Amino acid sequence: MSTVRIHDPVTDENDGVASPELDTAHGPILYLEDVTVSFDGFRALNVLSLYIDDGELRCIIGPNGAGKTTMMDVITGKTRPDAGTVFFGQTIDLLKLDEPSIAQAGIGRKFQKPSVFEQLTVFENLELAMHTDKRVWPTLFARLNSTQRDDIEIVMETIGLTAQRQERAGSLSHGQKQWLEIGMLLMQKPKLLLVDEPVAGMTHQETERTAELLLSLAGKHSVVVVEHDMEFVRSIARKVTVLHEGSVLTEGTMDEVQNHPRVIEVYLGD
Amino acid sequence: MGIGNLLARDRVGKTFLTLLALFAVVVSTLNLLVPEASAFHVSTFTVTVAGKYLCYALLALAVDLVWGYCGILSLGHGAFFALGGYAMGMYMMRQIGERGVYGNALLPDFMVFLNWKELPWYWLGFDHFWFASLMVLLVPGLLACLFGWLAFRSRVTGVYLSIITQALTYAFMLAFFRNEMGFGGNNGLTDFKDILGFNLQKDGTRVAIFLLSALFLGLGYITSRFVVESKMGRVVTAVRDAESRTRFIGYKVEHFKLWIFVFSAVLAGIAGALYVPQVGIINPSEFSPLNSLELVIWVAVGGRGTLYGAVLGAILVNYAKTIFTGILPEVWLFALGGLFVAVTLFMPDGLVGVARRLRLGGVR
Amino acid sequence: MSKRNNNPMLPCWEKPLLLLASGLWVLALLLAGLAPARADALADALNPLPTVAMADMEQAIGKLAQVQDPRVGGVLKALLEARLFYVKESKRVVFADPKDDGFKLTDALTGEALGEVGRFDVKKIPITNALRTVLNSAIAKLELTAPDAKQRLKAVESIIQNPNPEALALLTKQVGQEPDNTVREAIQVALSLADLSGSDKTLRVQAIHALEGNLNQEVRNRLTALQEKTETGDFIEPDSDIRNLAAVALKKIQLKLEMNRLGEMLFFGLSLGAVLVLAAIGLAITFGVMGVINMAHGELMMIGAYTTYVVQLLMPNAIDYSLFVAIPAAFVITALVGIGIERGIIRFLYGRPLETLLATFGLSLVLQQLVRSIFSPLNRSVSTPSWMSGSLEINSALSLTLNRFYIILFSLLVFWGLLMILKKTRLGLEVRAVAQNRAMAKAMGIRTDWVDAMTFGLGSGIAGVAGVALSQLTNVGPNLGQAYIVDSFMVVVFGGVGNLWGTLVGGLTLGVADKILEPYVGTVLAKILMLIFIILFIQKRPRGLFPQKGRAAEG
Amino acid sequence: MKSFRSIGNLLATATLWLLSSLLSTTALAEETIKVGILHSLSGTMAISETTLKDTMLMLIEEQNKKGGLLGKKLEAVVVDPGSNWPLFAEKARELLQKNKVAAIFGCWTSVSRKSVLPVLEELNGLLFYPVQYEGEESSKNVFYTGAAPNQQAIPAVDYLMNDLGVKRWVLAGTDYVYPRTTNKILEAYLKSKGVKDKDIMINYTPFGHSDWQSIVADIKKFGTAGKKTAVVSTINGDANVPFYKELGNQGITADKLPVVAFSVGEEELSGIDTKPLVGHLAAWNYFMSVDTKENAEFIKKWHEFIKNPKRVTNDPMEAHYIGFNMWVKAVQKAGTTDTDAVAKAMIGIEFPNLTGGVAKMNKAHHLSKPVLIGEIQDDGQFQTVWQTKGLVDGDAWSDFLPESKVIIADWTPPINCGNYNTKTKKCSGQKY
Repeated sequence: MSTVRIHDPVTDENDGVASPELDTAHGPILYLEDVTVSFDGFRALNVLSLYIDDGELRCIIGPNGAGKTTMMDVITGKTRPDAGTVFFGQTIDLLKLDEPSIAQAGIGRKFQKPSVFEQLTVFENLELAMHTDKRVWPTLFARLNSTQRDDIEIVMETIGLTAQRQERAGSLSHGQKQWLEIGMLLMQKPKLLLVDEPVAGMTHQETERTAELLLSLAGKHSVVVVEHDMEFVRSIARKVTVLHEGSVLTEGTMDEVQNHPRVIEVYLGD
Repeated sequence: MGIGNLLARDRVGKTFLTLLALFAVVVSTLNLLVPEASAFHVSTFTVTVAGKYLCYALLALAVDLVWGYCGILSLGHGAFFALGGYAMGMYMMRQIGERGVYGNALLPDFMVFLNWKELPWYWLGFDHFWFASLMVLLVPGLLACLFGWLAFRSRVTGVYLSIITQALTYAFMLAFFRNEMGFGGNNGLTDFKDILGFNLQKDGTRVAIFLLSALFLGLGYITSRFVVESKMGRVVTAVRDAESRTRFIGYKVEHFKLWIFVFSAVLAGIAGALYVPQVGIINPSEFSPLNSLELVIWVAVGGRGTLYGAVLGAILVNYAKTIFTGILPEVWLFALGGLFVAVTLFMPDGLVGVARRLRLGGVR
Repeated sequence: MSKRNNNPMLPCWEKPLLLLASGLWVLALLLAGLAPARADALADALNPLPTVAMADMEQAIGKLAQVQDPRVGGVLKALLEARLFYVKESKRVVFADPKDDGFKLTDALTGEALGEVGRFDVKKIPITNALRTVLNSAIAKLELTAPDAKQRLKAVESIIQNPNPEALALLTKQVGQEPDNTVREAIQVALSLADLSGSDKTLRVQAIHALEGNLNQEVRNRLTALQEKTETGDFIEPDSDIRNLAAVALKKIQLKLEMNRLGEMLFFGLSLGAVLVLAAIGLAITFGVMGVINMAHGELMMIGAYTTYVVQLLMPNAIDYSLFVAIPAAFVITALVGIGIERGIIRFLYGRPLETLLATFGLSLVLQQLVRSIFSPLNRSVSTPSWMSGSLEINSALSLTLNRFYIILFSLLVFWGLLMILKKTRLGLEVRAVAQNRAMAKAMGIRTDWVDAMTFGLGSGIAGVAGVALSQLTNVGPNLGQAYIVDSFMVVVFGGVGNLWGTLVGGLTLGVADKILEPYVGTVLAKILMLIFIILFIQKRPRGLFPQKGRAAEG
Repeated sequence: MKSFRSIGNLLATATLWLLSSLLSTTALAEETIKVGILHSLSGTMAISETTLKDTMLMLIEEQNKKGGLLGKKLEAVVVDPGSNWPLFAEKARELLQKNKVAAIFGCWTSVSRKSVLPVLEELNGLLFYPVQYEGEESSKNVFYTGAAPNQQAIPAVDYLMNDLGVKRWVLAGTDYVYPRTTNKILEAYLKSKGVKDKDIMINYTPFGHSDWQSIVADIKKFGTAGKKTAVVSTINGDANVPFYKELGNQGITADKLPVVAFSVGEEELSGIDTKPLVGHLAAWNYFMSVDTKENAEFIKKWHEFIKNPKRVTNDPMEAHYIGFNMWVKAVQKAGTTDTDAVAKAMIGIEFPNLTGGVAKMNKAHHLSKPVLIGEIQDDGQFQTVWQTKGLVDGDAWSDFLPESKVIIADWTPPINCGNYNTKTKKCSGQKY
């Protein structure tokens, strides 16, 4: 296995697709302020505030029920908060957009449970995810041009599924599905990647490769990783946020966080 | 992309289209050119029945498109079919003109005896064939658009969607049964005389409509194939399998669903418009929820998500119906009901699925 | 009320009756004078009946009614109830009661039992509607002194409808000694109405005051008649005081009527709603709890209704109790059928709701045809027990039909029972557990297979019970189920899947709304509007009136 | 994918099979006279129509026992249009084109007749239609053996008005063409008799209506306003049971407010608990209870044929009985089964009714028959309470509707037209 080659979205913006202008002049690419979500009286998010900087790689940890997935849901438009504001850059109010618009604005998400289109081939999965005009009529008459084909080829190589290009996604192994989903994420050319437990069910080697990939992405993209695997988090993390009962318990480097008395209490206290 | 290119990957489709063309040519030749006394003569009865089957096949195609590919189980497609039929029926009603029993050039007979004084506004324009044809496309299309927009926007899916489509067609049935609606109530529209000046009772006209049905079935098949082979086809398949995932990669799912729903409704409308001149009557029972359910079964029997399966299912089930109701009317419902159960339990992919399995089994 | 007017001025349409009655009266007096022997008089009047022509029947009955004999009432009633026959050969008039395939006869004059005869040996003495009216008023007069207050009340009401001087004279005599309040009030109304028709202004004014706010239909008609004009535009009633007084009285009555009308509408709505709830609640279980779309639900109701029919066939002499047998029988039978369906078909299709829909639809066709083959395609006749016929009279303008009333009660009872089963029993607990998290329930040792079968059986059993109720309202035939299936789905979807309270509130709301709309837009449009409303409502609240909340609901 | 080839094969075989089976439809050698029976044996109308199919089979069997017709045996061709209106047209075409039947006996609902009509006219076939209907039609190819409105509705109203003194009228019907037309004719007729608008209440309900509470309450309110009131019911089929049940429960009895029905016969009553109905009325041309020799014989034969002594007979059965026998006589008279010759011979043919008297086929292709009014008894039978003095000519075009007043039907020369406008002297809408 060679080094991971990444198709570079920042330098490759000539695909002619207009998305809302992202303004990150003042630093953070994502603002969550005082976000509250409750289900049947249970507060999944409790006045949560969180900022992600442009180009940052952030890891988010927390015990079960801390609100990690709900937070992702709020950012990607699946769940509407009861209160609070969520901005993408300075200008894009995510609460006013639906899921597809958020995706088109440049936020990609990888789910905890690998979710690919099982009836479609690997190639078709990537083709669908590709950053392009995703309105109805253009889709009906869409044909792949050579650049786009090349893009797909590159990503397939990146995720190591070139040989399986015509196989149905449903027949892939668990790890391959994880990779395919990451590949789809790359095809979307997002500015912010939300990655939910990327290495669950992966072999040690695959985990390493994933870490490598995520690290190489950071800088040009902002990446938010939610993960339980502490070793993995340690291997990639620069800054770690701990969520507990729907709000931020603490933030800092891995060492700072691990020595924080409240964190120890939360993780071990039960 | 040329048709040949499109069909290159669809060999069954190619076979089907060839057979369809052959069938159309043979039937019409044997009807028009072979003398009636000959053993090879095909009676007009047969032509009409065959034409009816082709309309059903087109309707089944429309259902397969939304159900088989997009996962929308519509239990109200009969409504689009009937609306297309009514639009064509209204044109043919207006063509009767003074030849109605009351000799009233301004109003259809049923309006005369219900004491209507003038033609209601929604009948205006149906004197013209182009207008009626436009309405055949527009009315089902707009209804599907309105209904789909409301339903898909608020993410009504699965069973709920099926049930409210059923409510939709049921509401239409009740409405069209009302005589005040101005569509002839229970008797519907009937006693058609001619279409575009051609006498509907002439064999030539009948064969022409039969050929048109075959043509539209062929065209419907090719366009549907184009749609499902396009990237859109892959998007709707994605929607069927993982709707919310499709949203997260940036597709406005409700727009795609709406588009395919409307397209399918228009196909159903065309099928209805071709059906009515061949059977000679359109009545509110076409809106009955039972009809819509039955046509879903045609698709299931043939095999959904294949297009040709729907065509096969529609023709076979209806042919069986003609045969069974002829010889054993009491058994027909047992057979049909049993078929429903058997298909869902034992052959979820329909006949096409069975054929595929046999084929694969043979190879092994 | 001492001074009475014995020659009331009746509206013109009553004159022929009056003439007829007085004519008969004179005739009767003559006859009474001529025939001293009472028994013979009855025989004289009775014996010609078999041979008398239809046109002369009225006279013959009049004659019969005038005979002073205690047996006359029995004979007249028998005639009214179509129990009065004659033996074809001897022309002897008899009472006939059906027995097996023939009749048991009793001599009408002597009361002597005459044994049993075949169906074709006797012939019924025919009567028509016109004669029924005559009979009713003749019986009314006789029953004015009956010991039972209810019979007396009926008699008085009949006189209010068809007043004649002779009967009014009887009433005047009776009013002082009448022990029952209701009957006395009715008599007062009759007398006041007679006063109103008189010519004495004081009496008439008194009468109007006495009738103020009275809801009796006849009172309203008479007061309305006072306001009417002739063809030429003059008032029929010349006295403007009387007219104005009557108008005031009428207005008060109208106001009361409006209130009653509202009550009636509510009752109609609730009863329609109760039927919807009954039809939908079984579905709420199978659809809501198990996620199974059971299109054969209507046919399960049909089986329940046919069970009622069979039960009645088996106990023809105890129709009144038949429902108490039919309800448990229908529950057990349909529950078994339901369990059969679940084990045979549904269990292979869990997690594929759309396919359960198709399979059960196929099943519904099979069940329908099965019923056609067994019971013939004709509708079957199910009798209504006597305690369910008729109506509960709140006042003269508002009466609640008993069958509907019981069905409302019954549906509430079924609802409550179901709620208790789900809340209080082990089965209920397991059902809820499986509904919420199948895998977890299984892990905890719940036999999900068994719970599924029982749940489906429970839902089906309830459908069967609903069928028993429907058999009292509508046709028992192969199409019974189809008529209700769309409606029941609407109720469940509107109320919110997985929530029994939603079904109850949803069903009752739809019922009442339908009945409120009906007078304005007619039945069909009301129904269409309800359907459109539900379609739009689902867009707004895709999970119904009472949605299941939380993350579990999102999957 | 190789598997596709097999599906292609499947499709091909299916199509060929279909084609070949459709081709093999040529008629066999003709040794019998074929009679088509076009009644629904499945679906919603099967309830009523199956009986008529059996009646026809019985009549044909009878005729064959008598030696057939023109020296040939009769052969019944039974098809099932399954209560599906387009299918009626298709099956009629099948009967005429494929089976070459000499005549068709069939249809029940108006819409099924309307659906068949163009096919009959195109292929020049004969239809005998046995059910009471709304009139406003007379086709060269159809003989209407059921009652026209003037043979059922108008006599019934006359009876109520004259004999029962009814002054106020409720016209209640199912919302389709028969009740609509009948009620329109009755409304015009009542107004011509001086009945005012406020004394007529018209109400329409959908097919299979089951919740009659409000309507019956309205009728009750309307009926207790002081004048004698009657309900003229054209309520159809399944809606009747809940209607009568609700009447009974709300205390509306026949002596207070009689209901006269045109769609409730013996067969329908056999599925109803008749106790609450006793005394309500129906108008027909035939009652099973009528005491004549012919009727007794007919009932006996019917019971023998159907092997069930409890089965009832009804008006449409008599209509088929008369229609079939008239057709037999006409074929004998014409000496051929040729449509035009038989149609010509039909006019003026007479045949004894089961209820006494002789029915006659008149020039408008409608029968002249007596009209009977009966009261429902608790045994599900009717007791005749009134009867027209002589025969009533079936009137295809009502004299009480402004548009049809000027139209007459006369299938004899020189008019030879089903809808001849006596004012304009024109025959409209005919193709011959």
